[in-house]
Amino acid sequence: MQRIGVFVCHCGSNIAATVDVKKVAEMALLEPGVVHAEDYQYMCSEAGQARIQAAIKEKNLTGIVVCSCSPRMHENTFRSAAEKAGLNPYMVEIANIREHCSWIHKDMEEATKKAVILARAAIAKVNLNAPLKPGESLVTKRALVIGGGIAGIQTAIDIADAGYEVDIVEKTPSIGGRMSQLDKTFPTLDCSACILTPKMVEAAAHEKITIYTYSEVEAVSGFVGDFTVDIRKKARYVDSDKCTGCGVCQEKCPSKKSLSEFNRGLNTRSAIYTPFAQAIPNVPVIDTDACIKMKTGKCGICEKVCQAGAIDYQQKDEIVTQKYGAIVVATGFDTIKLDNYDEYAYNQSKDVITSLELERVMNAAGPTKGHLERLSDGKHPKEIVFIQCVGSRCADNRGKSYCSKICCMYTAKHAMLIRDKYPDVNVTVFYIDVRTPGKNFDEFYRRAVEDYGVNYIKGQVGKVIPQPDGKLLVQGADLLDNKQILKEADMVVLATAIEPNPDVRKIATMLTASIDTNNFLTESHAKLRPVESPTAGVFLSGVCQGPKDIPETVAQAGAAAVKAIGLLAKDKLLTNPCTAKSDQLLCNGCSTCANVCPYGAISYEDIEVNDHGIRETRRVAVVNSALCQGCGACTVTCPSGAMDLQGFSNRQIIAEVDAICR
Amino acid sequence: MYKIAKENLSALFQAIAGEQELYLPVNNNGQVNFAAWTEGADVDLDTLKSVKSPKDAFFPQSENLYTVKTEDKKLKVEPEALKDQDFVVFGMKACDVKGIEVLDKVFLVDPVDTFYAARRKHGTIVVMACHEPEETCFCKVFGIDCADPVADVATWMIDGELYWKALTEKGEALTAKVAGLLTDADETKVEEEKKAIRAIVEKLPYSDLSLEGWNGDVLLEKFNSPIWEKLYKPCLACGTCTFVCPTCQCYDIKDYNTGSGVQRYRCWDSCMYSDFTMMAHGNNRTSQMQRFRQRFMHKLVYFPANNDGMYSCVGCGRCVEKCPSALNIVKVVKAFEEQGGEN
Amino acid sequence: MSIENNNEFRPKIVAFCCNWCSYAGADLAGSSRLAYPADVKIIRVPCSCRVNPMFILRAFEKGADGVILCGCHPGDCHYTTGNYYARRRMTLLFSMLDYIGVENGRTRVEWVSAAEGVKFSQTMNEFVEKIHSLGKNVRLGDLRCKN
Amino acid sequence: MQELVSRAKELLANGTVERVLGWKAGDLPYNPEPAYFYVEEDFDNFVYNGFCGANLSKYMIEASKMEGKTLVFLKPCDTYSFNQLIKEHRVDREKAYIIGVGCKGKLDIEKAKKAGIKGIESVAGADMSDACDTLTFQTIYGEKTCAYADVMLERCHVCKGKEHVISDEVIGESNDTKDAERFAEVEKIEAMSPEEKFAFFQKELSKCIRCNACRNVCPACSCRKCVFDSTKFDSAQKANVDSFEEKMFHVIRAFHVAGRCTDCGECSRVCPQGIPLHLFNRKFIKDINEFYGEYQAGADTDSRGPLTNFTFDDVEPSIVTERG
Repeated sequence: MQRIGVFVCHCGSNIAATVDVKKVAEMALLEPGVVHAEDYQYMCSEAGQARIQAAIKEKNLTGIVVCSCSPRMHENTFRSAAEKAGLNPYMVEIANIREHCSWIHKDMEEATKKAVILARAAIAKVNLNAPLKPGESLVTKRALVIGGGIAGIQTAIDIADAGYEVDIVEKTPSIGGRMSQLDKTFPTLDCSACILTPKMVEAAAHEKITIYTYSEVEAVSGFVGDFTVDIRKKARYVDSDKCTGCGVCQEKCPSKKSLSEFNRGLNTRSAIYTPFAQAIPNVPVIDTDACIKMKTGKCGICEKVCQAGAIDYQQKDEIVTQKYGAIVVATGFDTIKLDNYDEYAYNQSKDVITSLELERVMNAAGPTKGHLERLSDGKHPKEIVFIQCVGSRCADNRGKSYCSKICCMYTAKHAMLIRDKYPDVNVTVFYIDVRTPGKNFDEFYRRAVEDYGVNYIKGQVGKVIPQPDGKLLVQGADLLDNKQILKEADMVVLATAIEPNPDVRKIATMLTASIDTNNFLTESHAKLRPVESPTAGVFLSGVCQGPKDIPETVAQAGAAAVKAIGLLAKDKLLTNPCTAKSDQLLCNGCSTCANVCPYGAISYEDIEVNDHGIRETRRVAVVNSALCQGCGACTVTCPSGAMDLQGFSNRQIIAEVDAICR
Repeated sequence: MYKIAKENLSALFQAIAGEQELYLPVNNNGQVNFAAWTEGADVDLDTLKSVKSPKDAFFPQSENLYTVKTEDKKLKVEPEALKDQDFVVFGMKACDVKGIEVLDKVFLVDPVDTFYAARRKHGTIVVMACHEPEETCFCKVFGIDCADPVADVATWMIDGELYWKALTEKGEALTAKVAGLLTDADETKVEEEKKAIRAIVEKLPYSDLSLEGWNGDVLLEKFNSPIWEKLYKPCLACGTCTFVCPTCQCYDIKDYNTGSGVQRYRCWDSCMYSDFTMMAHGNNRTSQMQRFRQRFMHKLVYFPANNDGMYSCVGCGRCVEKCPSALNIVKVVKAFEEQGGEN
Repeated sequence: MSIENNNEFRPKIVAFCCNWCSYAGADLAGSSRLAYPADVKIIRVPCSCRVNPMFILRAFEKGADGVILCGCHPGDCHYTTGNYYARRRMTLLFSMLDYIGVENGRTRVEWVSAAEGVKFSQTMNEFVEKIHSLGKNVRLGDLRCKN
Repeated sequence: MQELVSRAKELLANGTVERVLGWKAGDLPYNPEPAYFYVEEDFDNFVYNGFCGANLSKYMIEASKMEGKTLVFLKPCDTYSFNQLIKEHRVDREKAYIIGVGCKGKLDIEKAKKAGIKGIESVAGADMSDACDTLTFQTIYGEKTCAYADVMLERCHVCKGKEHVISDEVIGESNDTKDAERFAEVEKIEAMSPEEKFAFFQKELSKCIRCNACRNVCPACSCRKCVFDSTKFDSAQKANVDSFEEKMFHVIRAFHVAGRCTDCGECSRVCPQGIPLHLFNRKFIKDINEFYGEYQAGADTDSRGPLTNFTFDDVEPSIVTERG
């Protein structure tokens, strides 16, 4: 039987003016388990807390109820007061007789009656409370960043600068990501490579950063502070330690017909290749699908020409297992496939390209060496049409429902750059809306229209029809003038929607991080915890969480880093003790609870049980209290009632219900 | 010997119910069970067996024992009043009556169960002969004559007339109360009916069931038989057999929290349930085989061993009809018979 | 609402509120002094998904006249998905109660954010009024609790 | 039936299975019981006919704990239960050799008895080799016949079909016995006024004797310890003392199996008081279908059940009130 003390707060006149606090204390004394009740002006004051502590000691209280303001205000105050007096903080319950009673009722008798019932419910609950102790788990002081684009690089540098080890895992042969494919960046028009490359070098040179390129996360286990990750380092067939990055192998490689991923398939590369000149690491990989030696066993030219003797055809994939305290996902994006958009003739004409392809065309290191030309015939275009929102803001399910956010601005950038370099080229942009909510964004767009004479037409393009003469007939509508437009263009550029990297689904599953219907990773709270995944210890950086431009990505990368640093700075984690717990003798092992757990906190183990003399091996649910956040979804879904939530147990809630209804 | 025409029965029931409570077989949504008579009740005397036996007239499925009320921090205990009004149970069958005899052996011996004793004292039983016994009946095995049942009043339904014969003082008293509705009758037709019923009973498939060898002397031999391990397998551990049985007498005592106190009540329990006789340390029977064995050992071995050979089965056949897995006491007895040579 | 008339029906109403949104919404209603009848008593739960249908039946068993469950708006759950499960469970439970003849106004789910003090108060006022119009709960209680 | 026996003997003999789970002839013409068969002689009283209604899936929970494989005979509707049990990790697929057996509709002897057939000595017309259109009873009180369909279990009138959703092999033909709409009864109740609904269920449920047969036969109710037997929930009751409890029991039970119930109809088959318990489960199934899209529990072994799933735009609970 508990020995419960009840403390009724006047809160000055906030409570006492409407609730007869003496009566509440008097009635509380009649409840089972209550051995002490008193009222006081301000329970939360030093003096009030001292009274509580004195009563705990003098009367050997095993639990207390404070009838006061909302637990959201002072639950922690009273918990720590109780703890200082030697009482387990989870033996404290609050009856909210201010916000839920005195402040909303005028009649003293009525408010007092209600306060008595609220106190009774809290007493009924505390009668069933059990001391709870936060668990502790050690933190591995190392972070993993999945994805080596600008988001991943920035997060890694920030974490490393704080003094923690960071590993970057990048799927492709080089870090750099999408940003390395861009030519210029809005709204300042500075060269993408010029600002990215130093970051890449910084990351590579940082003593705290280890970069695993051409590698993928294979398996993740563990939980916040203590993840264990298997990283598959795919065989490069080039020894990174020996390679000097001279590039002779690429020059001499006879197999040069593979489409360049980096240049979006607009030109070709050799079978042994680095994706681009500034690649980090500057160590090539052998594409086994294209390599003649790999396919036929004959050739071996690269091996012969390599002075460093770095070529190793026998190299095997390698699994690196590493422990981490925090994981940041920075898997980025790709443009959507345009198979559903036949009307824009993307697959029919080489001169219909995506914006990202245009970036490569405009880039001096790109397939046209930076000359604006039609990819079909190499001719200089005179008339370019940009089509906005291709696959974005799509009402049907051909494309994406969301706004890709960056297209308005990069189209303005493209238009401006073209008009600047080639004043003879006419640029027309078909748009639904122009969205420019960013620092200097609208000014930038207005310059495109006003200073550079870009022709913006509000309206959608219905069809792009390749003409026999190689021109492209664009059928569109001008909604402002309410007329149909037919325009002959030499090139059409599609502002293609972006979507999360398709691999993110696999990664999210491994991390048990939740993912939305568009494959964006879900943040823990849309407003208040935008860089944290609901899975503790997993943070989100860049476009994997939602469409973003570069400055936003970098800002979020920094934010994610700070969150990770905050975690790594701790030696131990205290875990919320109000977690779910499975009664192994009742558990059916049916897996229903794991299905609804948003944190992946429930796993199953085959354990030996002794159920009243029946010894058998049973599959039972085990809750990892470091991962469990205490929502209780599992407790309701459990058919046998094996799963219960500590601090909000079935019996406790039922006791409150009973107390209120009696 | 009296008689009354079937169409006048409702007048008879009304007359009895005017003075005291009357329980009789009533059809509720297609199922016949004993229930208190009310005006317009769909009384069904043609269905041979009520789903539940009428034992709840004397030993209800659940009944309050006492109530505890909280007043401030004090407790007030209010015992439940004992039955102090007379009542009539009409339409029980010979086997049901025998079932009450079995219950008497449990509840009326020292320490007497006062709740049960009060009901027995105030209850008058009107028994009916079984006009058309069924293939699931085996009362004959227990020496019961369903053609000539014995209780306070015995009745026979013959060609639309109910023949009525008081056999005890209670029966005489009840007869006196409704005498105005009864007319004199001779016993010829009743004797013919008895013969006819007995002839049918002879033909019933279970009537030749032998209980030879079932008594207290064979306790360990039966208990340790490997047959149980085979027999129990289909058992679902439900309580159907127990709850339809006229002789099962186990109950559990529980408290119900009313918010302002506690009601202590007892309710039927079933030895088939996994939490039967659950104690602080657990159960003394941990497997369904053990629980299954308990039920039949109790009926056919332990009970007769303690009650001068009286089995606590009366052959009503309700478990035969209702077991979801088609298990029953007859199959158990037969299984032992078949394996007899091997044991 | 007056309590002068002692014979007036005063319903017992249990409100389950999730800790993160609706309980805070109720707090806001309080600090904004937005009155609603004292018949409503709030039980704090971590999330709407913690509310077992058994709790709701239990409340009715013990004499409640109405039960309301408040949680974060869909999409805003502190635990990301809890209220989605709660929504399905409650939809099915309420439908079943309706099916067995319990007046369907006795149960309700409302999504109330921490900023919606006004909505919380309005919802409670409406709900109490609804229970008043339905009268005492006689179909889903245990008689033993009624004396 | 002979084919079933010879195939079972073969699989026993060649060591594929350790035991066979089937039905054993009873001591009356209509009460076969689920039974294990271990050796050739055991099959002397093997039976498979219209009275073998019992769904053997649930027995496989125990059989999964035994050494080696168990051959189990499953009717088309039973296979849904088996699949659902796989999904819930309650049975081990590797421990089962499933022979899907044909089904021509299963019988409810109670229906024959209710029609006045008593003193039954033998029944003809219920074997799998029969056409299964007429039943002939030899009784102490003379010969009686009735239409097969009139004695069929409720579930067979709304049969889910002849397909076995899981099996290692299939033996025997099935009849299409569906002659009623699955949700017709539910719709009828839905159309009632609240007062009528209340009266309807009050009347039906007042018959309940809490024998737990419905629960214990239910393949979805496979909890090691039911919440109603556990003191943890403060819900443990052994008898209905008050009309509330029977409602509580049946509503909670239906809720616990909602989204998991395959509508196998065992609960209604075994209820000694003839309570149409399937009306609870089927109401949930109907609601789930209407609110969240068609779902058949046990149709597969890996999809998410409707109560462990959601979409962002699910209907709100207020739909219940709005529906009127």
